This record gives sequence, structure tokens and C-alpha cells, in this order.
Amino acid sequence: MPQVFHPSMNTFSKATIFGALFVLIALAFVADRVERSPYVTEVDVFREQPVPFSHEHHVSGLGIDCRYCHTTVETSAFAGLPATEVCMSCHSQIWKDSPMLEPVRESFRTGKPLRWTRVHDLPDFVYFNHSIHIAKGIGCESCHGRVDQMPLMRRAASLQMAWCLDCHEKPEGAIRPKRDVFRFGPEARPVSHEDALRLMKDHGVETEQLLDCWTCHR
Amino acid sequence: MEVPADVYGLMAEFETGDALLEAAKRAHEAGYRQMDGFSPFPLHGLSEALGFRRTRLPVVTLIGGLLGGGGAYFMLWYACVVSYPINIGGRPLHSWPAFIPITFELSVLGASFAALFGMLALNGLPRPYHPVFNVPEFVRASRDRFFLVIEARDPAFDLAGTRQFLEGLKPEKVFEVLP
Amino acid sequence: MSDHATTVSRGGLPVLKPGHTFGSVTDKISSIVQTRQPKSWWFGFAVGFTLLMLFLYTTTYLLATGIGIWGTNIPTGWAFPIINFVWWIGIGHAGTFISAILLLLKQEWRTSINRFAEAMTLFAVSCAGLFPLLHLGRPWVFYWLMPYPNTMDLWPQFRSPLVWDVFAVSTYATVSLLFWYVGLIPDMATLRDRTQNRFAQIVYGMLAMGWRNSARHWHRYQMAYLLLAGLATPLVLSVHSIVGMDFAVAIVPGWHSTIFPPYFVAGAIFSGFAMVVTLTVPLRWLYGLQDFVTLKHLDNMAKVMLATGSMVGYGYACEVFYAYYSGNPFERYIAIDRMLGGYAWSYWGIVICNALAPQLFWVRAIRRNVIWLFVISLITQTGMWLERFVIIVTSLHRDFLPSAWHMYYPTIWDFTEFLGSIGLFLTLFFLFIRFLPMISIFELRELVSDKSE
Amino acid sequence: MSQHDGERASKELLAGCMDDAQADGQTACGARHYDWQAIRARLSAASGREYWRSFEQLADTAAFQDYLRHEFPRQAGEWMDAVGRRHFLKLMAASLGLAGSMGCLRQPDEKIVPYVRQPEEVVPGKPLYFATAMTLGGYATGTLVESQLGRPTKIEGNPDHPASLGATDAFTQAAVLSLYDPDRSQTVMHRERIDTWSSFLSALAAELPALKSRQGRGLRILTETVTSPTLADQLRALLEAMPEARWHQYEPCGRDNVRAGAKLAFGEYVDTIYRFDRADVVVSLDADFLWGMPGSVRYARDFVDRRRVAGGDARMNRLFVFESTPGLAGAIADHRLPIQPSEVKPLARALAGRLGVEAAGSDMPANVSQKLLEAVVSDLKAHRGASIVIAGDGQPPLVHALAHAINGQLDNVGKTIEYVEPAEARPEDHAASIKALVDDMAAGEVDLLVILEGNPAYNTPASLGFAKHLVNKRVKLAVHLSQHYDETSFLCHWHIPAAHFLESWGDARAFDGTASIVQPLIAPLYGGRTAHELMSVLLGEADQATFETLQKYWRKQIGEDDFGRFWRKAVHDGVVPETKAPARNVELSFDGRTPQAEEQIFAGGGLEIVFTPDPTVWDGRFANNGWLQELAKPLTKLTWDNAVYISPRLAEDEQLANGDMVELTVAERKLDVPVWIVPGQADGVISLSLGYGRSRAGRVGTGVGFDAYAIRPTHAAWFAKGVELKKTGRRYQLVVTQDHHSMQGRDVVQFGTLDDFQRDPNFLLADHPSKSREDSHRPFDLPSLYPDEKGSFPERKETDNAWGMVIDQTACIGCNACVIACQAENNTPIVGKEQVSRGREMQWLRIDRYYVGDIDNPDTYFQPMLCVQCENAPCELVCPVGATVHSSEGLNQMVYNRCVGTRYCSNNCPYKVRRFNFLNYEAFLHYDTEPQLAMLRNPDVTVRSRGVMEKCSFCVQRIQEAKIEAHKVNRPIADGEVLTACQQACPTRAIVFGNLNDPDSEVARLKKSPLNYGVLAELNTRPRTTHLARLRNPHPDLAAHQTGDTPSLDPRDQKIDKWLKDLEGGET
Repeated sequence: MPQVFHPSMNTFSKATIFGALFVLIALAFVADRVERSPYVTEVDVFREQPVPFSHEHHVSGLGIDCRYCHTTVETSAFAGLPATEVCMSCHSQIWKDSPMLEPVRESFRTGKPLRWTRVHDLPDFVYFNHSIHIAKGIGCESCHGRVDQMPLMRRAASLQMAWCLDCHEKPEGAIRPKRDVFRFGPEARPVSHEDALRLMKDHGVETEQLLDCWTCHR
Repeated sequence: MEVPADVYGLMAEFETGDALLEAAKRAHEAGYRQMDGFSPFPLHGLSEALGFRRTRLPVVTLIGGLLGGGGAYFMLWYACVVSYPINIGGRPLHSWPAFIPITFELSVLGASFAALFGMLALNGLPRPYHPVFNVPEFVRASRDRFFLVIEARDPAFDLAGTRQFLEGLKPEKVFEVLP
Repeated sequence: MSDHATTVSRGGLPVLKPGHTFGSVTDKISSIVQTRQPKSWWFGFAVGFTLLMLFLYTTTYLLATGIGIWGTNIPTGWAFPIINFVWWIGIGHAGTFISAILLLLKQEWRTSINRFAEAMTLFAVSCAGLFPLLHLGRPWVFYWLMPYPNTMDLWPQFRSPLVWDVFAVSTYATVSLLFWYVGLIPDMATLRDRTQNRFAQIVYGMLAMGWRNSARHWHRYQMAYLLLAGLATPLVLSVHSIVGMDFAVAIVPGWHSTIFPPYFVAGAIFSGFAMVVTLTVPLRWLYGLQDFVTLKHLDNMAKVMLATGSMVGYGYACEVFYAYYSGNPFERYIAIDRMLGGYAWSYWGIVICNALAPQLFWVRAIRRNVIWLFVISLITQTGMWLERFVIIVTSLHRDFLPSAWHMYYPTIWDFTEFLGSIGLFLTLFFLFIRFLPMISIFELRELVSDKSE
Repeated sequence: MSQHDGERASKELLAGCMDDAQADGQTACGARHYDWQAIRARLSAASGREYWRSFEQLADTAAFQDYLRHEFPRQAGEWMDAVGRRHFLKLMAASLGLAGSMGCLRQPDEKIVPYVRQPEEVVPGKPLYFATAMTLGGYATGTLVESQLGRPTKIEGNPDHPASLGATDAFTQAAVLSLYDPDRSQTVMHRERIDTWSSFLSALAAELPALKSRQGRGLRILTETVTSPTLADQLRALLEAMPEARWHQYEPCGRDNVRAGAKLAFGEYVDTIYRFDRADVVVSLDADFLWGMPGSVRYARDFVDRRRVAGGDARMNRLFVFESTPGLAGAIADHRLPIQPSEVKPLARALAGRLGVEAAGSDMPANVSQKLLEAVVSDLKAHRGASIVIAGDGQPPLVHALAHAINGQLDNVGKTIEYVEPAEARPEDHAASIKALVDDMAAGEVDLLVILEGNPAYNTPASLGFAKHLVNKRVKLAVHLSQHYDETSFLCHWHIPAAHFLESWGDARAFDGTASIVQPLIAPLYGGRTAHELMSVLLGEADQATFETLQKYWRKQIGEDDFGRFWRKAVHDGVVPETKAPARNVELSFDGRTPQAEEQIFAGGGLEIVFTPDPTVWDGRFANNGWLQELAKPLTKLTWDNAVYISPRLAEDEQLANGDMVELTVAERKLDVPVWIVPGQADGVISLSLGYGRSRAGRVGTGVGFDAYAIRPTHAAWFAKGVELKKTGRRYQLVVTQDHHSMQGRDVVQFGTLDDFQRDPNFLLADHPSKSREDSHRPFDLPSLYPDEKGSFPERKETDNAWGMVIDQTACIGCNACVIACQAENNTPIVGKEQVSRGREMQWLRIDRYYVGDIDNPDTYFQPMLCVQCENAPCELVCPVGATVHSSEGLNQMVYNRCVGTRYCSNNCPYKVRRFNFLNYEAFLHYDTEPQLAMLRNPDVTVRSRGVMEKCSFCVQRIQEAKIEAHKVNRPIADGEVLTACQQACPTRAIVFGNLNDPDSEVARLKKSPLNYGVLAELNTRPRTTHLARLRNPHPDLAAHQTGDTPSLDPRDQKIDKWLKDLEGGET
């Protein structure tokens, strides 16, 4: 008897061919999505910190300027993280008994530094320089998001190469007047595309070098 | 005359290919259209004898090739000129000579896929189950025997009449094919 | 089709022993798959499998330690892995050549050898495909050579011949596979109809896709087969041309030469046919296929080897002439360095193995003597491997600045990786003859019918 | 490693030691603080080094633990640790590209650790520079050391220092590796067991009273050459306190002959300072003044400045060199003659005689042609007051005396020659001094022997028997202060770890007497002590810090008032003002008779041998420095070994091939050593360099090479006659980085004479019509598939900067400083002898050495070769992933993190300047197991992982730094604002880098020179780095320069060359 299969196999076998095709495409799609998902990029992921420091409170609440703590942001590649004594300059007067701040006081007593968990962490082969971005009028907000609205610090952007390139290709999308670099919110951005282009000229932003590999990798 | 629903058609078994060819011609003259011949190897003139016109497969293949090649060149141009233009060894962004090999390869690839899947699609394959397999003797279709099947859905089909007609072709044997 | 001039060659040798019927050929070929295998099969498989294990062991060590375990160095940045790659891919060509080009040329004698020649192609290409991956410094990112949407916004560098290779080889592998599979469909049906084993029925049945030898199907089938052959023909020429460009595009003296593409294709077909002969001779003997694979086939293959071998020889001559005539000091130096330098043995090796050895095929007696054929085919393959050694290593080890000149010496791991790949090939090939008809059954039936007319 | 890592890590270091960095003015910022209690506790518990690696680890400061973790780049770490590898294997097995692309994307959480109290001067991410000085053989070279948040990472020359002028030699460049050397001694040792400083103090305290009572009889101090004013002061104080004590000096590569020569000529010790910047004719009597002499970095600069023609004014000085073994001076010389050492004396006499020095006598050297001699004499006569005759350090006193006499005769004194107070604290004959010590040791006169640095048990001639007498019972107590637990420490009762000069305070004098303050950049990693501390202990001022000792001394010199200002300035500038040695008026009191002592040196006949300091490990002190061990020796390109150099003729006579082992017999002492055939080696003389065959150097240096001290004679340290050389039949693998010494008639190094140049500046065009001098990196138009701009990159816009480099081959002396500078700047790994033998060395910059002409005395050409940054880069075209592409400023960018490692770029690179990480080379120097080595890394340069290509980047990290600073205020980058590491280190300023778009830049100017050409420019690669043809200034009466390739030693190559020649011949 040459009849090996049940009639239903006809539909089934045809289905499998398209099915296989579909599965492959789906897999590729999912993979791409995952690669860009918070699981990998860690966007909006909160991290355990020794002290639950609130940027929201200190920035919008108390109106402290970024540079008060991140002292070297204008001069160095590294923005700088406040030394314990900086915290203590206020917190030796206010909230000086709050249990939340005990780690800070302890660090100050023992001389053992606080150990924060990095939120914005680039791969080791990427050389990012804060000072030049500040100097060219790229606001903190452009990469770090609305820090003034973050009770706990979290990553606002994927920090993936494609994301960096978007801006290095068209800086006008992020550029702002230098006085607004450390401000947040829509009113801190230049109103029109024309303004942005003007600022590009004023700040002397030359785009084609921004796409050179060695601008970020060495 | 109404067609019996419980029969797919009638099958005649022949010793040689020539017999089948002859039978096919006669059946076609007799006005049968919904029929098919089966041979263990491509039998020349059989499909013509059964009144089969030329296939559209070449066109399908050509389209596949053009899509592959066109797509390839577009990708190359887009990647090198639009997406991320980079100075490579001082060559122009749109260095067309370097784009030819890939374009060619992808044309061939596209065409080949089109040819294979086109053939399968036009042949309605895969189709693991088919009524003709219900005839035990049909196994020899893939060895050394030749078969002619006239389907019941042929307007000229009539169980008795058609059987008589087939007998007239001096086959080895005639079977009823169940759906 | 029924033209007797073609069925009986001038040599008077038949392409098929007379007296065979549809039934007899069908039974003979399918029985190979359906009855138990001879001891020799088990032996061959064991050898292949052992070597395969060696391959896996070397590869594991390689990935764990780095390609530093090989002898590769600066200036000789490429060595064994690329030699093996080119060697294997070259061997692959014969299969496609036989099944596609000979089909278009209506050569009947292709019928009983094209199936396993194509299989050989597939397995050779899969061996070849591994080496470019393994020779990477960081194999785990090999996929960067393919275009796909990524978070880096980067593309492959499409001007690089290596990227052309990726497309050429993968296309070649795919198309060969399709071609091979299309050829297999009717035979799958045959096996489905013959086997009594339920499981086998289902497997072959699925692969046969419900093929039922319908006239209409045959019609489109032949059209598709013809189209694929037509497509595979330029492909077979392009693949090794592009492999040739891997070298020709570079400015390295001894590489930078327009003759490379044709010269590589000729060499590829040359070594490929040698491999087919190497496989045919023992197979027809072990499985008693003398009826189907007659001396006629061997004779023809020998002629092809003679022709292509001579082309290769011509290529060698050209290289020397160009070097002299161009007046380019770097080319001249390499040419002479090949003949007298540290690797002179390899150069004279290829002259003997590839240019001279095949000349023996002018003698009919040698063409039709299986022993001679077998030996020469082995010599040829060695020679073709050496040819790639000469092209790659001697050119690189002494290029432009004398200060950078340095000798290259392979390590034990270079050899194990190479032998291992042969193991992979043998393993695959023995599995193939165990489970699939090594000769196209339906085409044999066609042949029978032609003869019987 | 990214700068983030750098900052993070360093910050933790600082955080770990803030209190101390603030309070303690003694240590430059970034010093570390240890819990000494804990350390001592653990020390007394632990035994054997395997228990711990460093004090940090010992003290378990959390900072250091993370520091290690962070300092490792994840990229490298991923396949450095086994787990990561297995992970990859799984991926491969699955061979899923997708899986691969996602497998390792997620980063582990990382910590970031701020200061507790932030010091003002520190800006994280910005390095600080501190002036200090390094000494070699006692003489100081001023340096500026880069400090990345407390980690010294790179040493540069100090432009204000007379011996440096901003440049350095290879040793100085490599010194920073020695600082972090994990094999350095890390604890006090007592009779091979770990012990503590305190118990050493008590042990010594037990001895001192007795010694004092005996006026110090039995107390012996052994030092190397001492120029440190403070140390000298301490020694003087000690000798005053204990008049019976003795101070001995021994320097294995010292200047006994120079001193004796001066004494012979003038009856007193004076130092000679040469003013090459004023000399038009220089005659070297076996003197390699470009290398290894005190002040030779400065001399090289002065000498070369006098022969730079690229700059336009076509004047050159002329150099005659008579040398026994090829040296740097011989390579750059306008006329070089290889002669046996024994012939130098007659030659000197002959010269002196002809120049009218009565006392000279009329000797006539055998192998020196009249013609040459006449030429030299005439030149000298023609340039009275503007010439220098200089005798080699090794040459016997008489030759020096004759040289002084000649210079006097030519009234060069006061013009090109200055005689000054010796910079040494106490000039004396070291050979005699050490001899006296050994005799007393034998005689049991020595109760307490304190060895301050140095390694006499190894580097004194074996025949002296220092080691033998050191271990005999008669020396009651021997104390050795040294950085390694070396041959000598092993034989002494006590070993005290010494501090590296980057870890300690101190002072030293330069060749011209100028004093420098040595300041530390980091607290001792391994608790090292200084000689000053040890002296204080002997002086009964235990635990007086070096800093105090130092200040006390200088306070005495300067006086209380405004000492503060003086001190800040001296420390900041790196030079102490007004300390240059005062000139001396000397009277020539020299009768020309050969001193008795010298007669025996060259007595008898037979083969002669020359001992030389090694160009890479000096006297052996750098044996454990991987960078220097892997550094190819300038002329032989030999690495990881020393060998006895023989002339081609000797090889022919003795049937010797490279690598054949021979047995040398010098005065009954035997040594088996491999031979290396050196074109230009004088016949009848073989040479062997010191410093190898160490038995206790460390993991890198132990057992490398062959110990020349074993056969070094005591009476004449540098030469011996009557050497027997016997072929043993055994072979030994010697590894060189350049196998082939001829240019194969290729247009690699272009050269000519000053005369040619003056007649027609474009004379080179005649031989090379293919190249236009004017813009030689754009050689000529070629047909192209791309009609626009003949294949150039049409979309390129003109940017402010177009980086380019010019290398002046007339100025290059082949000293290798640039090679090590590059290695230090760019975190380049070393790979070891076996890998080098495979041709896998990693230096980005190599110096090719070519010979032209007669194999017995060829012309030598050096060509620094590095990535020339082609505008039409062949490498870029073939990279399948775009890992190497062109930047808008014309840089050939190599992106490590994109590289997949096909090595196609290297194959297609005509200059073969690309380097590949075939294995995980970071592991070679034990980076993986020795965390402190990671502190050495430049945080601005990625550490490359296994399987990626790397190459010269024009020090892009420096370019970027400068660009960022300039762009912040939108100003152009000034010429000279960006210096590449090689350029900065180069003593002769042979390398010039800058912006081609700035017409006024130095580099743009040099590109216009008619001598400018691109190597292999005929390939249309358009190199951005071009070379200036090498010019010679031969004497009109003598042959200009040789032509024709020096034949290869390999018969096969000779056959090839013959065929080629016939081919060419057949055509013309």
C-alpha cells in the first residue's frame, strides 16, 4: 500500500513550510527587540545604593546646581562624584541624625569611601568626555534625562552606539544655549531648528569629525 | 449523468511508456481533460499528449533573480553612501565595481529560490496524501510501470463508460481510485 | 534524445552496461540503501569519525587558546586555514560542474556520477566554510561579516573581498543544496514506495513531498532542474573567481594578478575531478557499480583532468612570464624566490603534481586503468593543496620591505585541523551513501529507456 | 582599559589613603597608606612569597581588591578567565549568530567610589606631571613623570635638564615598568627567611656600639658610583664619626679608564664635557658617545643639531669613527673603520704625532690607511678649536691622555672641550677599590659589610672571587640593600628591599654636575628603603625619613632664609640652580709613556675580545625588565639573549654559522656562548655584552643569555687578548626581529652626500624619477576606475587638521628610545622569546637596519618604521568589518573593538607595521596574576584583547586630548601642542609630527624639503608619514658612500640575488 500519510498531512506539510519561515523571521525580530530592551540596556532600572540619594529633591527641591557635586564636569572627561565631605558640608547641620545618612557619616568618620553603584556605565573601549560636551552646549538632560524628576537615579538612554551616533550625526537635535546646559525641561531647549543650527555655528560644532571612530574609540 | 462521489477516478496500468503515450493521446481525442499520466521517469511528449501548456516557471525565476540583484545593489548603495558613509582607503563612497560580486551572487540566490519554490508551488507540492496512492499496484509507478488516471470530476467521466474506454486501450489492468 | 551517436562514445565504451531494465537499475541502486552495509563501509566510517573527533578536539583547544597555537605570524598572516579553505572549496566545484554544466552540454555520462559528485560538493563546501570562521582572531563575532540591523548602526565593509566571499560561498552552498535536493525528490519517492519500514516510509515520504511521478510535475520539474543548472553554471565560475579575488585584489606581489580568477577556476575543477575519481574508483568496486559507472566515465573524467591540469600549468607559466615581463622588482623577486627560496620544494612540487602528472592522461591505457587513475588523482589533490601553499605562504613571507621578511613554519595543530576536516568530510560522505541513493535512479531509468529505443 | 576604569580605580587608591596624602607632604599626591600593624602581624605569620603579593593585598584594603577587578578591562577579562571561554565554546557549539550577538551584552554592575576628602590639585581624568631624575651609573637624567591619579604611568625627559633637554634614552623610558615589577623584593629577608625592618634595626644596634668603640674598624660600605650630594654628605659624616671605617665603590660599567686618563694627562681627576654643538669635526677613538656615556642623550642632540640639512642651511659636521665592534656612532659616521682595540693606541699616537704632540712618539697602526689618516689629520688641522677627539670609555688611560693632548694641541679646550670638577662625590679607581675590599674580606678584616644597591656578587669579575669571600665565615654581617632579592642578597645575611627612584626622595648630579632633586610619585609599593635611610641608621639617626635627611643637607647649602622658595623651585623644576660643576684650568703634565699597568692588557697575540655594556640590559640591572629584554639590539636586532659577535671573515675561517655554540677561554676561564655574525665587526676581535646569564633576576630575566662576567678579566675590565674560541658543535636558538639585512636594491632608504645635495638639492629625483619630491606622498597619476581625483576620496572636506609625520634618517641614531616610549605609551604587551621567534613581536614602532656595500665594513642605515597612515590605505580596503577606516583628519583608524581578526589588513600592508594578538599576550608579563602591573597601564589607551589587530595610532589619545582642550575654546591646535610618544622621547628630534594643513608647521616645512620621500610611495599608498633621505658628509679625498647590496649570509638568498642580477644584466 503506497499510501503512507493521512489526508490531513497535506495541509499540515504546507503549513510547516510557511511556519518555518515565520518562526525564523519571528526569532530574528525578537532577538533584535531584546537587544534594545531594558534587560540589556538597563534603561530605567533602579540600582541598590548605599544611600537612597534623591536628585529630584536636591535639584528641583533645593535648586542645587549640578556642578556643586559634579565638580569636574566642565574641565575633565570625568564629571566627578562628590567626596563625602561635600555631603557633610550640609549634612553635618541638617538631617545630621537621620539614620538614612548613617553611611555618609560613617564614611566621614572612618575615612572609608562610600561605594555607589554605577548607573551610567559605558564599555571600557569607549572614551566619553564630559567637558567637551558641556563646552559645546549639550545639556546634561540630553543623555541623563530629567534628573530633576528622578527620586532615584536611573539610566535614561540606552547608551548604545546607535544612540550615540544619532546625536553625533545631528547634534542640532540636542544642542542648547550654554547657559541652559545645566537646566532641565522643555524651556531649556532652543525653540526652533534654525536656532539650533545657529548655536552649532556659535559653539563651533564640526560634525564630520564626530563620526570618526577614534573620536570615541582609541 | 451524475458523478459517483465515492470514486476519485479510474486508473489504467501500462507495460511501456509508448503504450501510455498512445493511451493519453486517445483519451485526449476522446475528450477527456481532467486526467494525468504517471511514469517512473520524465516521459517525453506525455504532458503535451495530455494537453498541458508550457509552464510559467521561467518568469517566476526571472522575477526572483531581479528582486535578489536589485535588493542587493540597493542595500550596498544604502549602506555605503547613506547609512554610514566612511572613507575606506580613499575610495569613493559609491564604488560600484566593488558592488558587482555581491549583486551577482544575490541575483543567483534569489532566482534559485524562486525556481525551487515556484516549481513546488505550481506542482501543488508538498502533497504527501494523494488518492492515486490508494491503488496498491501504484508503487510500481516509481519503478517500471506507467499509469493513466482519468478523474471523476472530468465532465466526460462516467464510471462504466470510462472503464470501457480504458479497457479499450489494452492496459495491463484498470483500477478504481478511491478518494 | 534517442541519438545513438551520444549513447555510444567514439571510444566505443558504453555509459551503461547493456541489458539493464527499469526494474533492475531501480532495485540495484536502492538496495544499497536498503540492505546492510559491507564491512568496508564500517571501516571507512570509523576512520572518518576518528578524524572528526581530532577535528573537534583541535577546534576546542583553538577556541580556548587563540589562533596562536597555529604557526601563522606576521608577515604570513594567512596560512593553513586559508589554504584548506581554498582547497576544499575548489574540490567542491567538480560536483556542480558535472551536474550543471554537463547537463546543459547534454553529456549522458554525467548521469551515474552527478549525484555523489554533488554530495561531495556539499560536504567539501561545508568543510571549506568552517575554516574562514576558525581562522578569525575572534570567531564568536563572525556574524559581523553579514549585514543585519544592529545597535551599532554598522555594516560590513562591502568593498572587502572577504565579504564577497561570505556571499559567494553561502550562495554556492545554498544553491548546491537546492539543486541536490531537487534531484533527490523522485528518488525519495522511489525509496518511499519500496521500503517496508514504517519509519523510513515517513521520512522518505516527507522528503519526497508526495511526489507521484505525474506527467505535469515531471514537466515543471525538468524546467526547474534546467533553470537551476543554468543558474549554477555561472555560479560555479563566480565562486572560485571571487576566492581568486581574495588574493588578486590585494597588492601583495604574487597575488596581485588578473589571471587569478580563471586560473583558480581551472585549478578548482581540476582538483574537484581528482576527488571524484578518488571516490569513484573504490565505490564502484565496493558496491559493484561497474555497470553504471563504466570505464567510459573514468576515461572522460581523466580527459577533463588533462585539460584543466594543462590550464593550471599554463597558469604557472603565465605567472613567471608576467613577473619577468612586468619588470616589477617585487613580482620578479617572488617568482625567483619560489623557485630557489626556502619553499622551493613546494613550487617544484606543484609543477610536478599539477602540470606534469596529468600529462600521463594522453595515454589511453592510463586513462582507463583504475589504479593509475586513483594514484594520479591523489597526486593531483596533494599538488593542488601545495599550490595554495605556494600562492599564500611564499607570496607573504617575502613582500615589499626586506626588513619584514620572515619564514613561516606550521605547528602540529595546523596539521590536526586539516586532517580533522578530512574526517568531517569522510563522515558526512559515508552517512550519505548509507542513507541516500548515490546514483540518481530516475535518470538511470531515463537512460535505460533511451538505450532500449 | 577605559579612563573610567582608570579614574575609578585610582580614586579608590586615593580614597584608601586620603588622610596620608593630605597630611604627609613627603609623598607626592597619590601615595598609599598601609595598616603597618596588620602587615607586620601577617608578615611574622606568613613565610614565603607565595602567600601574598603586595602590601596592599597584605593589608586587605578593600580599595585594592576592587582596584584589581576594575583595572582589568572586561573585554580582555572575558576570555582571560576560563569560565568566559567555556561560555564562548557553548556559543560556538550552538553556532548561533543570534545567541552570539546577545550572549554577552549585559554588563555586570560596577562600583564607583569617590574620595572622602578631595585634594585640591587632583582632577580625576587629568594626569599630573612631576619633575624627578633617574640615574644610570650614578649620573642623573632629568625627567617629567606622568601621574594618573597617583599611578606613575609614563616618563618623559625634562626640557630644563642639561642631560635631557626633554629627551630620554630607552632605559629611562622602561624604568616605569621596573617600578611595578612584581618580582621586586617585597620584604626584609634574614638568611633566606622573611623578617622585619625592626628586627633588622635591633640586629644592627647590637653591632654598632662595638664598631664605634673600634673607630669603625671592620665597617665597610660598598656603593656604586655616588653623585648624590646628600648621600656623599652622609658617608662623609660616617667616616668622620668612624675614621677606621671604609667606603668602597664599584660600578661594573664604570669609568675607571676615563678617570685614570684624566689623571695621567693632568695629574688630577677632572670630568670632560664635550660641546658637540660647537664641533665641526669629530674623531672617535672607539667611543660610542651617542649612547651609554654620561650625558650621551644631550651629546646626541648637540651632535645631530650640527648635521641637520633638511631645515635648509646645508652644513654638516663630519664624524670619523674607529671602532672595534659596531656601535651607534659607527652607524651614523661619515667614515668608519673597524679596528682592533689594541690598534687604537698606536692610532692615537699616530694622530697625536702628526698633529704635533711631541710626547706622542711615532707609532703606526697596521690596518689604517695613510690616506684615511691624512684625511683625518687635515680635517682636524682645518678645524682647530672646532673639533673633538674623543676616546672610548673602555680604552686604556693612555688613549684618553693622548686624546686630551690632541684636543689641547688643537686648542679645542674651552671651546669644544670643557674640564670641570668631577660630578662624582669621590672619584677613585673602582677596580682597585673593590679589589681592596675583597682582599680585606679574605683577610677577615670585614665585620659589617653594608652594600648599598648594586649586585657585586654577580657583576664583579668571577676571577675576583667576591661571592666566594662574601660567603666565607669571616665576613660577620653582610647587609644588602637592593630592589630585587638577587645574587648578592642571597649571599648576604640581611636583605633590605630598596625603593625605586619613583618611590623615594633623593638627589643626584648630571654629567655636568647639575644637581636634581629626586621626588617620589607614589609611596613605596613594597616598603622599599633608600640608601639614605640605611646611612641614617648607621649614623645612629634611625627612623629619620629620607625627606628630612635631604632637606637637612640642602638647608645647610642654601641657608635658612627663603629655603622654602628654593626648595619648591628646585623640586618643581627638577634642577637645582647654580649647581653646574665649576670649570677647571688644567695643565697637561703627560710624558707620553705607557703606564706599566697597561702594558699587559694587550700583551701577547691571538684573538681579542671586547666586553660592552648591553644596549638593552646595561650591566644586568635591567635583566628583569620585559620591555628591554624584548627590545631588539640596535645593530644586530637580537632579542632575549646576548651572543658573542664575530666578523664575517672569522666565521668563514672557523666555519661558524649564527647560533653555533663556541667555548671561549679567557685567562683559563671558560664560557660557552653562541656566536652571531656581525657585518662590520673588526677582524681578529670578538665582542660580548655584559648583563646576561642572571641566576636570580626574576621571572623575566633569570637564565636569559650568557654571563660575560664569568670570563671578564679583573686587570682590564674591557679588553682581553689571547682569547681561544673553540667550536663545540652544539647549536642554540638566537632570535632576531629582522632576518634580512639588505635592501635588495629596493628604494627603501634613499641616501646621498652633502656634496650631491649642495650641487643639486633635487639630486635624488635623478635616481627616482617616479617620485615628485615636492609632495612625495602623492607620487603620480594612475589610471583609475574612479574618474574623479584619480581614486582619491572625493567626498573628503578640508578639515582644520591633517596629521602627518616626517622622519629624518640623517638624524636617527637608532637608539631605540622611541620604541620603548611607544610601548610605554600604548600599553603594548611583550610576548617572549618563543613568540618573537615566530615573528609575533608587538612593538608598533620598529627600527629597521639595512647594510649597504662591503660585508666586512658596510654602511649602516637606520629606518624607523611605523604605520605611515596611508591616504589610500590598502589595509582599509580589505577589512571585511570596517575595523580599520580613515578619519576626517587623515588618520588610519584601527578600531580594536570592531576587529574580528582576519589579518587580511596585515597581509595587504606593504610596510608590515600591523601587529596581531595571536594569543592573550597580557598574560605573558603575568598581568593576569600580578595586579600591580595593571597600574602601569595608560588609562587613555584600550588594552587589546586576544585576536585583534593593532598598530601605531599617531598617539591618537594625545591628539584627542589636545583637540578637546582646543575645541572647548574654539581655537586651533598650535604646532608642537601634540607630541607623539616617539617624537617626545627622541634624543635627536628625528621625528616631527604635526598638522599638514598649517603651512607654518615644522612638519609642513619638512615635507617641502627636496630630501622628503615616501617609502614605497610607488604603490600609490600616499603615506602621511614620509622620510628624509640620509645624507653623509664624506671627506672629499675619501670614497663618498658605498653602493650595492651587502650579500646575504644565506647561500639560498645569494643564489636568488645572482639570478636577479643576471636578469637585470640581460636587459641592459
